[in-house]
Amino acid sequence: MSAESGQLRGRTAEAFLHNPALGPLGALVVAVIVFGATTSTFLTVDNLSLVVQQSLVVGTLALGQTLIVLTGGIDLANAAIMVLGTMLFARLVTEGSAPVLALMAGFVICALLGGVSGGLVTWLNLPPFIVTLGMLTVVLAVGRLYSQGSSWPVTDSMLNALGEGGYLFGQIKVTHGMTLAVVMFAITWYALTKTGWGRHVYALGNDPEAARLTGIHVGRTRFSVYLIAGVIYAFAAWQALGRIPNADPNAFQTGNLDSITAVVIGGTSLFGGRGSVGGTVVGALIVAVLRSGLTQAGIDSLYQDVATGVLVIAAVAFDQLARRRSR
Amino acid sequence: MSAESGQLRGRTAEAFLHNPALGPLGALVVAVIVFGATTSTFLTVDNLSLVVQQSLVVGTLALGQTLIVLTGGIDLANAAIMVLGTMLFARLVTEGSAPVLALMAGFVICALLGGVSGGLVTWLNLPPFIVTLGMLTVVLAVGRLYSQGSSWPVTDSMLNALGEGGYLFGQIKVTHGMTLAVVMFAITWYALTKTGWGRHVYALGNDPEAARLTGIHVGRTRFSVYLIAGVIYAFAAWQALGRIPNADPNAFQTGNLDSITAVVIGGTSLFGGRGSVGGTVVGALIVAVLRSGLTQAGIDSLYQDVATGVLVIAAVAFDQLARRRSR
Amino acid sequence: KTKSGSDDAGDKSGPVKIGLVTKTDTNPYFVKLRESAKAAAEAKGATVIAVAGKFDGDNEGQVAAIENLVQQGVKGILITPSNSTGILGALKQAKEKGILVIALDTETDPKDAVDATYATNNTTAGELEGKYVKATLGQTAPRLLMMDGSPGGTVDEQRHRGFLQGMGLKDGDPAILGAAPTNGDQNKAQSAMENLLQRDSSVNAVYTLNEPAARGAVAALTAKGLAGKVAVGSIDGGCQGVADVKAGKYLATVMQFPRKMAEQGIDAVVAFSKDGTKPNGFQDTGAQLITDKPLPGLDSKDTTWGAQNCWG
Amino acid sequence: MTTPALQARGLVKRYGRVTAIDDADFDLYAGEVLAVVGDNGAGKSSLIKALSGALIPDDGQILLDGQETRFHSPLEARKAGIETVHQTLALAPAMDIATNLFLGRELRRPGPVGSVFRLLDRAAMRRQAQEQLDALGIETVQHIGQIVETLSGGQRQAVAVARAAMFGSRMVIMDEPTAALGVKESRLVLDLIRRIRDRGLPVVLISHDMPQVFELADRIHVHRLGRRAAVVRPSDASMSQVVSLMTGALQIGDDGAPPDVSQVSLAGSSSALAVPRHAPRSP
Amino acid sequence: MTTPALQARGLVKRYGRVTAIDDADFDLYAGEVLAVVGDNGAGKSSLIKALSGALIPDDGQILLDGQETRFHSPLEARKAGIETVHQTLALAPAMDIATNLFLGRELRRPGPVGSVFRLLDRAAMRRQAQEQLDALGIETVQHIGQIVETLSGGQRQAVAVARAAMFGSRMVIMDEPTAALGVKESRLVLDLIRRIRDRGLPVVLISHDMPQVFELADRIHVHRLGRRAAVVRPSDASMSQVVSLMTGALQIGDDGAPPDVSQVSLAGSSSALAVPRHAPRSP
Ligand SMILES: Nc1ncnc2c1ncn2[C@@H]1O[C@H](COP(=O)(O)OP(=O)(O)OP(=O)(O)O)[C@@H](O)[C@H]1O
Ligand SMILES: Nc1ncnc2c1ncn2[C@@H]1O[C@H](COP(=O)(O)OP(=O)(O)OP(=O)(O)O)[C@@H](O)[C@H]1O
Ligand SMILES: [Mg+2]
Ligand SMILES: [Mg+2]
Repeated sequence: MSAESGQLRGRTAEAFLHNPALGPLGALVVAVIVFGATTSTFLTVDNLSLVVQQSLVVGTLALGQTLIVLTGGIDLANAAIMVLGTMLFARLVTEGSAPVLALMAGFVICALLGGVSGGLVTWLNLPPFIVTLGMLTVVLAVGRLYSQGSSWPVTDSMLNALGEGGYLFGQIKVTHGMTLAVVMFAITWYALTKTGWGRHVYALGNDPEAARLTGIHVGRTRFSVYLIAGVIYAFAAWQALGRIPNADPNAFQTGNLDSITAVVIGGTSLFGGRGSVGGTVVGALIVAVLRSGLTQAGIDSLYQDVATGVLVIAAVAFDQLARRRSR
Repeated sequence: MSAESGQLRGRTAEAFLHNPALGPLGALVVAVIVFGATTSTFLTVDNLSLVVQQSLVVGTLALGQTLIVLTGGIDLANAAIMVLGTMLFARLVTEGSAPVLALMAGFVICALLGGVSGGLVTWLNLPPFIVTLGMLTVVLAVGRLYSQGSSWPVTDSMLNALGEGGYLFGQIKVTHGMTLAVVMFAITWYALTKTGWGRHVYALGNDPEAARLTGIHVGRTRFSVYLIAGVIYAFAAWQALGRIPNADPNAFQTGNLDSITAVVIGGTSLFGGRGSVGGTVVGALIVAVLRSGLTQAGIDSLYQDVATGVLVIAAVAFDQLARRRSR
Repeated sequence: KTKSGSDDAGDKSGPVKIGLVTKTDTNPYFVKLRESAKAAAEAKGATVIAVAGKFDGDNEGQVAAIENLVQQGVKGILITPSNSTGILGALKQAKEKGILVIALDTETDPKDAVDATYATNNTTAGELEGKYVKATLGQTAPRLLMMDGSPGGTVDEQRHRGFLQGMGLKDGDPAILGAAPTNGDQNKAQSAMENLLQRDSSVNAVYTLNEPAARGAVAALTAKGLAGKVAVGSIDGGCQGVADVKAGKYLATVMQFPRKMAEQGIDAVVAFSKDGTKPNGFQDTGAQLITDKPLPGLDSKDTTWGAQNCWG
Repeated sequence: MTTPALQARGLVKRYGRVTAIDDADFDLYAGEVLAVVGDNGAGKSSLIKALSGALIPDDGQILLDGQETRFHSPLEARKAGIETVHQTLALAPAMDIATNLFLGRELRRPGPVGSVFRLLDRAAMRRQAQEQLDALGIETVQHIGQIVETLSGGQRQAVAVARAAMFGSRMVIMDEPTAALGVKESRLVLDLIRRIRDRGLPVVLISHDMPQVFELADRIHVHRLGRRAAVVRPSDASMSQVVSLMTGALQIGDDGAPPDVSQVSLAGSSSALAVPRHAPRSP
Repeated sequence: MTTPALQARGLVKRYGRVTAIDDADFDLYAGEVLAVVGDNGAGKSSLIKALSGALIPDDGQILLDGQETRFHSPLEARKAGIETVHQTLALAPAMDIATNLFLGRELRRPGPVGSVFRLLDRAAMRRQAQEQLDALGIETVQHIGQIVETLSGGQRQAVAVARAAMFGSRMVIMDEPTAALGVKESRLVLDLIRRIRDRGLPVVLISHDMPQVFELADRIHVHRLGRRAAVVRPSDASMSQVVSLMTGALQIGDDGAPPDVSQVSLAGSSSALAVPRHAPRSP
């Protein structure tokens, strides 16, 4: 009995130690503690809520990116697709569509674009980097054309709902956007770890040839990942309008790199097949926390950049060193 | 005799067919022919020289990137390191250093930065994406601080030599920068294909564990790649001052993505171990050719983007389809 | 000197070709510039080839664009230089080929690197914003947050400097509580302002480099309950910006006139192609303070006027 | 003459200048263990890849119970009930044993949790996986959640064999299934093959281990230089004769004529065993 | 008593809860072929990985000609003249046969072209590679420039074996070198091993093929549950006895006492063969 529970504890500890998001999670906790101790303003309910809100859009983009990276791919177009999504929502509503229809149209187009990338990657067997790079240039240009050179403010309550609405959880302000993000991450986590589809996604990224030989629906699974990612980008677009009720063709130029960064900091391998959604949450939060905390500490933004760069490397290095010792 | 030469021809054809840069090369040739036929200004000696000059900086960055990608890594900081290099050259000379010393300082710093990335990747076993991302943020910020918020014009003849100096090869203007690029690509090609070091670089990217078990100097080789890439970035900085005699901390923000693009279009695998320097040349030229040709054809840059995106995908897709047929 | 393999500009018949090189394709401001130029050119029977850098600061992209336009055989080039010194070499070569080169929106340094400049004086624009904010504060000591562009950008620096002049402050003054680069992006501006406010919310004045940055800053201020208590100024004069001022989101903006720049530039090139007359010097296309709360001693127009004259 | 369960005629597969399958024929009858033997590089793996959909032949036809079939992917072959142990094992290295065993055929929880929410039945899969591995005598595997890339060579092979044995419903193809296995473990796999045959499923066994082949096989398909060189019954030929056939020291005429070494009675005992006389031949 | 060429005492390697090497000892004497046998997952590969620098043991010592040594990487072991064929083969899949054979030991052109410009002698490497492969009887390899990932399993293994045979200068360790090889090819590898021994180099041979082991080995090291269970001479024990030792059906006392099944004369004939009496044991 006690030996068994000991073994169980051993197993939990081991699974925990094998989780590559561990170092970054540690770093996140350390950063929160340090900023909490050194500034009076960081560890306030207000500020914590803000930090989460600031990472919502990139976090949602990173969720879709995680799926694609797990299959061994990469998506360079996610932020561009999202921006196009915001443009669609905003312009359609401004031109008189019902908000629900505008939302649906945006979701369909984003899914379609994801699906086109997925189709090219899956059935023409093209490198994801090239496909999504082409997609990026095309979607950016289309977004600019569609915007007619200006940004489109949005005042519809449905489109802004994610940022404006919300409720208090204890003292913390929880926006609908935060709730939605939690739900989306939870569903994706469930799908990836508790369903056959999720296992196929991992297998696919881990060794595509083995996955094919085992008789997995390799093509269908890969395609579904890009399609679902497209839908997730539409959610990111909705989140973006919640944060900023204005669709701007210029916005989120670093959104794509930021999303890949969140994925990779979270311990997901760019070679595919290894990683987790939980890691991505940590990755998305860590950058926002550093940015916020360093500002509270009164550090100029250029020095913030230096510190952020060093800290990100340090977080991952710490993880590696700890692992090496334990091996 | 004839059977042998037939076999030889067979072998050459096969090697040729196996070269993943083939599709893009075909696309490049087709693009040149099409633009030559449809515009009167594209296929002129002047313009061809210009197209090459326009791809020098990105091409040089992509050369260093190729080495790193071959080892299975990626360098997000290359353009930032190069920009810092231009700042060093320019500011040191402006503040009175001898140009030779300024050049040397720039080369040393770039090599050092490459070396630091390499060291972290090699000996702390950190993911190249994270290391070079950290490096990117740090170097960008340092470059901006060092620039004191303004750009530094350069008038020194040595620093500008690569763009200004040159000679006529037939009717084609060949700048020193073009000569230097050819020499650098040739040397790298030689090192990668004709020396043991080059084979180790490929083996490393191909299967790191196998490379380690065979008894290759895995660490030393990997580190050397990052170090050499750093030196190549310094050359890119010099090329950049030859093109534009002005060191601007805001320049080349897309230089990194452009360099990865050139590498990937050239058929080098982001998973490492497969690819070639020749492909990178094609990759670097193809974007410049499209840009120039479409401008000659009077197409606005917004539509150029759409066309470029589609054409890049098409080039690679064509390659894949041809291969599938021949399989 | 190398021989040109292509025909010299002007040898060909057909409409006058004019190259327009903007900083980016994305910014509504440059989109307006492009549209105005196209409209003006069409009216005069000329065609415009519009090309752009990929981002603000893309000197290499602009140089390549100029080179390609020169090859194409344009009669004149209108350019908004991404950096006042970065592209002089390419401009010089264009001029040597007999092409008329006009800077729009942003000056080159030295100014005679181009034949003429049609631009807003950005220092003046910044100064107007600064003076207005100062006047709003009245006797209250300023406590200022600054939403800058990107470090090292020419226009960004000029507006920043002008604003401080207008406020009567210097960089490093303790009255400046903080500053952050926003790249003129609303999202970045909002996050930056949120974080700065978390540190210190005693702010009473905000400089914003452009209207998207202003919108981001105001959103953060509103969330903090500071809307209306802080004097926020901006620059640009986009229609959305004017509407924001009208709606009282921020107090004032300084309008630029890209359409004027474009039209005057096109006119100059067309004139040059007809009879070879070259314009010269710096032509200020003006900067106009727009606000519904005019203050004594400051020339301003209201948002109704603004809505008629705005761009984008 | 009964229809073969699986039959191939005139299969060809070329890779550039290498011809991996060179006009090969193949017959597998219901309920038999057919051994496929041949030198390294003879094309055995390529042949069974073609039969299991892992490779699309350039030419030739495949007949399943007499019906012409085309497998465009391993998935299609698997759906037809053909289960294969590939020489490369085809395991996902970063995933654990149980996951690999059930990859593509995961068990879901009973009831709506499984059918609607698609929740996997992890416990059931682990339990069945453990049973299957135990049956193969792989006792050193310390827990079923071990990651495959950390397994020993033999353990890994056992996982692949266990998977095929578990799911084969029409026939099982095994490419050198005991190559990395120990003495005891090999023995258990041979027992397993017998049990599969006793269930009525035919088994294709590629092996270099002649004693094993002679012990187990009902017929031996000798592959040489990309094609079938002969088919013999273990009772009709000696090991050394089979080895001679493999290396080409002993030959059977291209027209299916009797072997040129007179004392060997090959392919003569029954029509099913004869080298097919009317196999289509492309030039 | 002569000093062993390679000796290990009390090696330990743990992976989380799995103990791959559990206080293992090892002795290899000059000029002998030492077979290492054991069940799947017994820890044979882990043991020879520790001996060849591919794995750094948690505990224990390794002695080379009586000198304590530590290999921090496979490179160091290779520099000491220890050449290893790993079970995973350790080939770079996207590179060709010749390149793989000479990986890390490329031949350069004679003269300054080679020493200064580091130009590889591609022709010489291809020629030697071809000779080496021919010696192993791998005739189906159609050209030496074929990419390794397109080779058949046996061809690939032959490349790995050829490499080790070519470069071993002090001893050669082979982990299941004939697992994927055909009958003829296996035979040639056995000949090769004999030739290596005749050159005076000791060979460690891991194999599951008992007849092979008994044919070739001078001594047999039986590995079980991560440690050496016994060392026997083929002449002193039968195959079934060795198999019983592997599976634990037959045991030798922990103190090196005679086996508990009396009729087996193990480890008794010479001190060199005895299970070491004074091996350090950690608790
Ligand atoms: N990296 C690792 N992590 C966890 N366990 C491991 C690792 N490497 C090996 N093992 C375990 O150590 C044990 C010994 O493995 P090893 O490969 O040495 O066995 P072996 O005797 O060579 O077996 P085989 O005959 O099947 O090749 C096995 O149970 C294996 O699962
Ligand atoms: N993708 C490929 N490209 C080129 N040649 C190939 C490819 N796949 C297999 N070959 C060649 O085809 C031939 C047959 O290979 P195959 O794997 O079928 O042999 P095998 O009989 O299974 O050998 P082994 O007993 O060694 O496993 C070999 O010469 C091999 O090199
Ligand atoms: Mg095979
Ligand atoms: Mg082993």
